[in-house]
Amino acid sequence: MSNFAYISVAILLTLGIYGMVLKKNLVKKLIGMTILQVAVIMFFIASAVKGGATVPVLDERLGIPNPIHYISPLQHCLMLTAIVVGVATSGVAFALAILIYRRFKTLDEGILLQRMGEK
Amino acid sequence: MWPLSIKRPGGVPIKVIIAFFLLIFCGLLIYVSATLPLRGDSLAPMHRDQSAVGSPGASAYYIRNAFRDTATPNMVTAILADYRGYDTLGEETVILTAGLICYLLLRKKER
Amino acid sequence: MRRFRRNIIILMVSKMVAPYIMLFAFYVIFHGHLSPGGGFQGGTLLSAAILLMRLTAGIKLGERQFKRILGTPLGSLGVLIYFGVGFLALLWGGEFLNYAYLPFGLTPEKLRYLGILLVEIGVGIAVAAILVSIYDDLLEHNNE
Amino acid sequence: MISHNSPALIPLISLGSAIALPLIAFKKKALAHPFTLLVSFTMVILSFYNIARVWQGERITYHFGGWLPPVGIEYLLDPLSAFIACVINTVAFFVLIHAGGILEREVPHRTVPYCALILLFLCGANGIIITGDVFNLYVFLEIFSLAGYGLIAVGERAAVVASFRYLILGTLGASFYLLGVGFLYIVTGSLNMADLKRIIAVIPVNPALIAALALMVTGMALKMALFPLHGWLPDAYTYAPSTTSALIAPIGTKVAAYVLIRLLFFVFGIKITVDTIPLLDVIGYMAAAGVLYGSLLAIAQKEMKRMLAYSSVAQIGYIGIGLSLANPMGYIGAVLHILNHAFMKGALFLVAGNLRNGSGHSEIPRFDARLRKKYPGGMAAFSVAALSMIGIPPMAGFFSKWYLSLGAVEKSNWVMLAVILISSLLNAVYFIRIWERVYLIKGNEENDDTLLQEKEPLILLVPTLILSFSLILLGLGNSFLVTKIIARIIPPGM
Repeated sequence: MSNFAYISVAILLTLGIYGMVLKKNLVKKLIGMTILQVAVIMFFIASAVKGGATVPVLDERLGIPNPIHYISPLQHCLMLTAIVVGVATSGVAFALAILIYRRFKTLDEGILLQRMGEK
Repeated sequence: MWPLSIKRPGGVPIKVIIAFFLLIFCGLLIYVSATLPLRGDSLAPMHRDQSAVGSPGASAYYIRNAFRDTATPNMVTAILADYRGYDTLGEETVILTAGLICYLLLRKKER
Repeated sequence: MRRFRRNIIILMVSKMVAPYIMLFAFYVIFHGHLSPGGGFQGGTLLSAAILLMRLTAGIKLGERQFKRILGTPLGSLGVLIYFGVGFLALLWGGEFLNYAYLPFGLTPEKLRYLGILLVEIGVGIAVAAILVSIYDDLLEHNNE
Repeated sequence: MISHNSPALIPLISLGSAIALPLIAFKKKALAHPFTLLVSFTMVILSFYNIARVWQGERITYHFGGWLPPVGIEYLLDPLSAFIACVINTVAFFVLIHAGGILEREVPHRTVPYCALILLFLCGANGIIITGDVFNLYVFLEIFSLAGYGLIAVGERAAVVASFRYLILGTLGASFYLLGVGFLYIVTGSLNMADLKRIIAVIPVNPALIAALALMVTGMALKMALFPLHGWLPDAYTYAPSTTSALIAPIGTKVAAYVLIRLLFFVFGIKITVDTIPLLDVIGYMAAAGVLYGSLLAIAQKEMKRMLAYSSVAQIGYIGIGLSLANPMGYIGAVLHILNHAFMKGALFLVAGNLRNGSGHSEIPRFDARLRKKYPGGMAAFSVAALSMIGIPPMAGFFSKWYLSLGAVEKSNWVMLAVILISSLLNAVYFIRIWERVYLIKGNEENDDTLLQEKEPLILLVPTLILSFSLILLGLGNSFLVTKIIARIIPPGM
């Protein structure tokens, strides 16, 4: 297997940052943020692969556990943690977006900046 | 960050400049990922039994010893809740924090 | 904002489906040792079952299943189970989260097995309760 | 048992009590703040105990779950982490005492989740400082940042927008950091800091390693608000409640600066950060630009909290300059400045909070001599802290600038020396503006009613005074601090 998977991760990552930095709608920014987080998760998961290996659940047919038979379990574990962190961050972000909409009646950052200036 | 995405009269739109930098960033990432050890190579540094200085490689250690240490066939669960259990406690705390923030910001005031 | 209207077909279908989602959630939590799964995955499924009832039956009926005010304390309780298991090991002379020191009189690997199970239950409770509570808080404004 | 577990106890106690707080204070809301204060006090005691344990420069490690480092998670207590933890917990304790007088007013009906979030914030900060594992650091960084977003967002009307912006940029920074961890893991196969340091010293330098370094440093620079990446900071500090700004200004950015020190000198080592790529020079010039930019914009601000926020951007620049010099003097200056700036900014933000509490605003054009008559204590605290910010000799702020300048001279880096000197003058300008209004201009006595008639309550005044007057003590005792603690933690090879 070659490193082409990482290229798609890089493109996904760039798309995410593009959405976060350049989109004007706050919800679109959040979509960009989620894409970014997913790209990082994909990166880790893609790196865990081993050629000809199976999932990291012990299989008795394979005998004494040997690292060449199982893909690396550490990245999966780390990414479970990262997924939960991502869920929590989006939850907080949506709470903030809802509050912003209630207070300023808009989610477009140009109008938002104007209304913040007006008070 | 925000002033960047506001239209400025005259000159090159700042959006184009940022997009240009992002393309460079993407190119650099692709270049770097091409120099990484090949995917699927079970002899890559992260899959080895020993690191470059002889300390045990974590991933191989888990695969070899998870069942012996914890009697749990699913290695991911064994790592998640035992070997790196403190990370998982942190993760639960993160989600509790998110719950508390939503409580703090959105719940109606109690009378 | 569109008003909530109860639809009998959706209500009946989700009423039939929700218990099985919940059952599957418990399966995922308790079977995490043997197959892919565990506390977080099971917890999200559990919260999905509760949220399905909230979405289809409305918050009034949904609250008879799971009280809104219980979300945060139950979430705290779940994390506290996790923390408590770790702290028990610390009190009994091991390091924090060193399940081999839990005072249940088994062999170390069985104790670790048990410790993982207890911890996963805590994670499941915490995740389910907090996801429901986040959902409730996000919708707070609409059901005045 | 306490001595065996002492490295882990500080984060664990704050974590456990934050989890238990919603249960304890479920019925009785008034318990929340005293409980938080008690926990914070315990943390201070424990952090002093930790400093006593590592006094001789030894390293104490703690292995979670009993698993040895590359397999399990390690906590590492060395003089640097013990020292920074001590600074942060002490400042937080005084800010929390101050919070007792202001909490009910700033976050009415919300004290329970607010106090729990403060505890989680402290837990995250202590966890980041003491951890020896790069992924565990990410998890605690997220606890820390999420609690920070929540604490900021309960402030004024515009605080949610500031918090949202902080969230977007903070998540970007955390994701960069995580991506860097991924590259690092793929190249080295380890997540433990001590292990990584040994491996990185052996393996040949390759692009992935440099990419990992660059990504992690960029992520931390975003969290630390190093100059071109500081966009979230001014609004976040301005609109947050007083307690939050007094907590986040001394703690938030310092923790990220500490992580930068760890990464640059204790994980990657001088070999890569100085010899292979000019990363430290880039950080140094960005920081120098930040010092000038922050100081200049601080002069232009009309609102005291916003002025202090821009001044924070400048002060973070000093820490960056100290790191970039990569010699012992600059390093001592940077670490000492973390301590001094935590106390100075804590005191100044508490003064700003007191003014807002007493007179309802903190806008500099509306300051006049009535403040001096009404709040003599608060203004004295302000003066001491401001003198220290400018760098007048007996105060602590002088000594960090002194070491930074020595480092710059040693390296013959005259640009940095000039930046340090010029910015001291600029600091003087923006504080003299306030002194002029408070001490020199006579107030008109007629519209006295704009001020509340009451004096500052003691609970607000005493912590402010303690924080600011301890700056004199820190200044007088600085040679002790430097020789006994900071000199022991100069990274190897510097």
